Amino acid sequence: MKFVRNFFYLLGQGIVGVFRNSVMSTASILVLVCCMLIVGTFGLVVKAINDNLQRVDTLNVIVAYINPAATDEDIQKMKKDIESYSTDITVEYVDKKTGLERLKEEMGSEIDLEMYLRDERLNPLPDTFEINFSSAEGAEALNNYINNLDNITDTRHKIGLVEKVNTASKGLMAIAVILMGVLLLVALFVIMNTIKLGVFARRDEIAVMRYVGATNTFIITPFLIEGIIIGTFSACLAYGIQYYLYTQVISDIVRSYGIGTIAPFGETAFVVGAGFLGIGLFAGIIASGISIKRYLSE
Amino acid sequence: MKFVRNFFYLLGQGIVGVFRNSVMSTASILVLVCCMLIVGTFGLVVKAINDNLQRVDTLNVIVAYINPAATDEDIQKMKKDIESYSTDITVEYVDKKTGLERLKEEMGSEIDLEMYLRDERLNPLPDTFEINFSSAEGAEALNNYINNLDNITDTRHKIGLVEKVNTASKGLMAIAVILMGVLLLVALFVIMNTIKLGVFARRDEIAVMRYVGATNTFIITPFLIEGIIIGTFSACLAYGIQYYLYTQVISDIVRSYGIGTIAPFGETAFVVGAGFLGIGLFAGIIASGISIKRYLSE
Amino acid sequence: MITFQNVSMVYPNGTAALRNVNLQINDGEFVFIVGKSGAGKTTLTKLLMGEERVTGGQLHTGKFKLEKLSKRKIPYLRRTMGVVFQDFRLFSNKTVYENIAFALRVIGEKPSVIRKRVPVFLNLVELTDKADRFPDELSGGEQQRVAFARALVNNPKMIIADEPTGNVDPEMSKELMDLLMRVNKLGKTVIVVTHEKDLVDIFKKRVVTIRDGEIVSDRAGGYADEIC
Amino acid sequence: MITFQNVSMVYPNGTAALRNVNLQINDGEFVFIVGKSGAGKTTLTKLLMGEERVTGGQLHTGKFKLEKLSKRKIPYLRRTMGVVFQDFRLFSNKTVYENIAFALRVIGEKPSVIRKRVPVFLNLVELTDKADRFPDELSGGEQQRVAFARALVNNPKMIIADEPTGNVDPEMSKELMDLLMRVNKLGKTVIVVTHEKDLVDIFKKRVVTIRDGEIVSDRAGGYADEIC
Ligand SMILES: Nc1ncnc2c1ncn2[C@@H]1O[C@H](COP(=O)(O)OP(=O)(O)OP(=O)(O)O)[C@@H](O)[C@H]1O
Ligand SMILES: Nc1ncnc2c1ncn2[C@@H]1O[C@H](COP(=O)(O)OP(=O)(O)OP(=O)(O)O)[C@@H](O)[C@H]1O
Ligand SMILES: [Mg+2]
Ligand SMILES: [Mg+2]
Repeated sequence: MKFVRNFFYLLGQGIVGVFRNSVMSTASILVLVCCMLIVGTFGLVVKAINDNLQRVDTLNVIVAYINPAATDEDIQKMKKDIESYSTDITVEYVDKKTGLERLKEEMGSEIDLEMYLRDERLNPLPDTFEINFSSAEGAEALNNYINNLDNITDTRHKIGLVEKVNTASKGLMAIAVILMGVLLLVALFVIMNTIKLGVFARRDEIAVMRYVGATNTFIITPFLIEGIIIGTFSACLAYGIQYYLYTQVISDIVRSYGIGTIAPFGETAFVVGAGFLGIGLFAGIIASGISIKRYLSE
Repeated sequence: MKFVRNFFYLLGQGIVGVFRNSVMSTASILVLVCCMLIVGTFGLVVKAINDNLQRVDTLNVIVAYINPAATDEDIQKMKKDIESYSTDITVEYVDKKTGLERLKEEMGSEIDLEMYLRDERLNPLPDTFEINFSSAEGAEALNNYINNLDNITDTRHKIGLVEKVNTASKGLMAIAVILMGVLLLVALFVIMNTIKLGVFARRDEIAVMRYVGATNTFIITPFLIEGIIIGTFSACLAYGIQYYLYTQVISDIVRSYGIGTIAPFGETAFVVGAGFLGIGLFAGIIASGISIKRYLSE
Repeated sequence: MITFQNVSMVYPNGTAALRNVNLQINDGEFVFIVGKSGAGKTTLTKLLMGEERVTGGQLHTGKFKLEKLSKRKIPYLRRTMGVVFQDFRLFSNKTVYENIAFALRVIGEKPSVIRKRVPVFLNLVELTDKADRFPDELSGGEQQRVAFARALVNNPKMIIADEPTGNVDPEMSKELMDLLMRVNKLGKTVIVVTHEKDLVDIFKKRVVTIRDGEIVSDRAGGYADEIC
Repeated sequence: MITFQNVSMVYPNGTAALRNVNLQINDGEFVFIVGKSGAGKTTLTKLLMGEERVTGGQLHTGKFKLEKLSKRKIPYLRRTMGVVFQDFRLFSNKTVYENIAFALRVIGEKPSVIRKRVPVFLNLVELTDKADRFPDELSGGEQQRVAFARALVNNPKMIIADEPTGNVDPEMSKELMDLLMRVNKLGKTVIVVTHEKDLVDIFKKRVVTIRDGEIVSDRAGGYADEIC
């Protein structure tokens, strides 16, 4: 009963604290929200990039040119050989006629390829295999393997590009993590500050409290609650903004650039929410805990 | 004499203030440095992108296919027409043989184009004009103009891509500006906080100062100096880090990706330095000014 | 019961504020502590309330052994005593009413009890009409009386007052002393540090005189003139 | 010369602390201000030092017209007077020496002068051996004496002391009063707010009695017994 009474009194004091020091509370919330949004946005963008990369089939392809001198049996055997290399790949035989037709489609009307289609001997293209693989890892080895087969004159692939894109998205994530770390530190400082200012503003009050027999718990609780409120509120706000940013802004950009598709927010909503709340509570509790503890132990 | 004596005393007090409140001073400096580095890095990266874009000639080209039925006079006349469209463009006539040679070079060994080179009638390529323009602006109109000329069957260009890249780098800059704005606000808050904590910690002292006849200037100056020191120090630190980031990290990335070249730091050193110092002093003076003013007017 | 046994107190800077003090104060006693400025009177009250710790000897009040009391128990020690400080120590951002109520709030008292007790004590120190003022809207004497009411409101076993009449006029002084007498009659221990010779002379009570940190006289009635 | 002309002072909360006060204090006079707690004594000193502003009438001290003094001039007003506050108001993070030196620092005094004057005043209040202490390492009476030294050190034309002896023993009380007398003999105006009947009776000086914000008596010698 006494405990409950005290709890509500102290909860009230914590809420009062948030408003009493409104400029600083605003600052804390601002910084925390920034921190969360930067993490969230970078994370979601990188995720979108990765999702899309996996869908861009043309990147995960090796085209192998077959020696014109190879016989049909040779070709059949080669196809088997390549297929047995790994279960993760599919091999398609594209003869030179199909190749030319595809080229014609791609080039459009301005180049007249009709005559080459009519007379097979004029077709400059070789027969090819198109080998689809699922992950860039090991693709280099696969490429070497194919290249060394008899009757394969050459291969073409974009493995380097895939790797570059991967590295770039990792780099982006690294920047996000660094930015986040720094901002989290800043957020911690700012909240510490806010709480510390609160403690300072009330240091005479705290001193007197101790003289009339208030326990440390009684003194600390309002500040902890202040930190928790700031953290939680920031998380909610950031979640709302992130939702808007994702469903409106990012999706819009992706769509208008035709860069790819983007997963609905719902898929990651829980992770984002939990992450934000985690950051908020962590920052709020740690910061207020540290600043008041240090003061009381003085 | 009295003024000079006072000045040195107050300067000393300001320096003492920075150290007395070292945790908060550190926080302020941290935030300010972050703010500066984000602005600086984004700015420099965007500049590098723009610099490189201008150098990528292949993007600023329209290829116009000429009707095979056109006579040499038609072609000469067309060339003149196009050249007279604007002084900012250059027009090159590429006949189908040259085109095929270029193609052969590009394709490498695996496709045998020899026979097409030997017999001109087999050459599937049309004659073309290559029109170089300097800015993406107006390129669309130019393209339309060329397309509508008699004897031009079609054009190819990457104007859309240029625009996309431009938009992307503008987007990047916009993000930088927003981030910077927010961080600057945060930095302002944090410094205000630092100074405010200082004012709070010394509020009894300030009250007593006023009782013994200290003027407002005498009371305010140490806090202003504190702000200026924090701002200046942050600017120097950020400049150092930016220098390292630019000359080592960014250049390294650019080089290893082979994305393009990058201007030496010296070219922008002054702008960066002045910008950082400006941000630092602005934040330092404004923040300390506001927080102490508000306190004194209470 | 309070017992000082060979108590000494040396401040970190080396000042020996109390030396080898032996003193016993029984429950329900009324004691004046007198002595020159800097003699160690305030130090003695600080020891009693656990603000400073003895550096030698033993000090017990009730069940609390102060020479080895853990920090976490100090709040409970303080709830057994009401203290009036030389510099009041009021909450500057709480009204007079809230200042007094806070001593009850801290011990988790019911709001209904708080609403009943506070006005009684406000009336006792003649501040009913200033209940909603903040401390800096009060005169020095008025602040001292608020401190008085706060010390008494949670019905402590012991009252310690350091110069409780330093800022009030002689008439009010006498009234506050009378109040302490009445409180004492209710069975509470009262310890008063004071310089006011007149008062000490009027109330024939036990007087402990401190000089340079030592007890030099301990007897009933009258200010020890030869010392000050 | 200080002149109060129909001065009244009503606090923002409506308390009329002073009503229609007429008073003239000549340069070099020594005046006691007495009266019950809450009578308006401290308010009167606050008006003199520009901490509060008159809400009616005119108040002049020297060349300063306080009823219309701009905020920016207040520091210069305060440099003409040394004030000893009821609650000391020392710098808690400055040593005794620095506390006293600060009053000189504020007016831009030369370090050489500061080094010469401060020890003299430390000696005057018998605190030479405690020069390096911080205020909270001092007893109440010692703090009051530091405040005294600070008020005197920059050689002001006027000294205002609010309950300067509230926290010191009778002997020290007398000594501090003697000090004020000496200062007065040097030609300085001295205004002392006090409750100490004894002192007022001993020094046969002008006594102004305030009751409920009004001056009810103004005569030489002796505490106005009938009033308090
Ligand atoms: N800041 C303030 N706001 C409102 N009322 C005030 C304020 N300061 C003082 N008062 C009121 O004005 C009246 C006079 O106060 P003042 O401090 O001048 O009394 P005093 O004569 O100095 O008393 P004491 O001897 O107790 O110090 C009192 O009724 C007090 O409650
Ligand atoms: N925190 C402290 N640190 C160091 N010395 C202190 C501290 N507090 C008091 N002293 C010294 O201890 C001695 C006793 O101080 P105390 O405050 O007990 O005196 P007091 O009897 O209450 O005097 P007064 O009547 O002036 O209030 C004095 O010499 C004082 O300078
Ligand atoms: Mg004392
Ligand atoms: Mg007063």
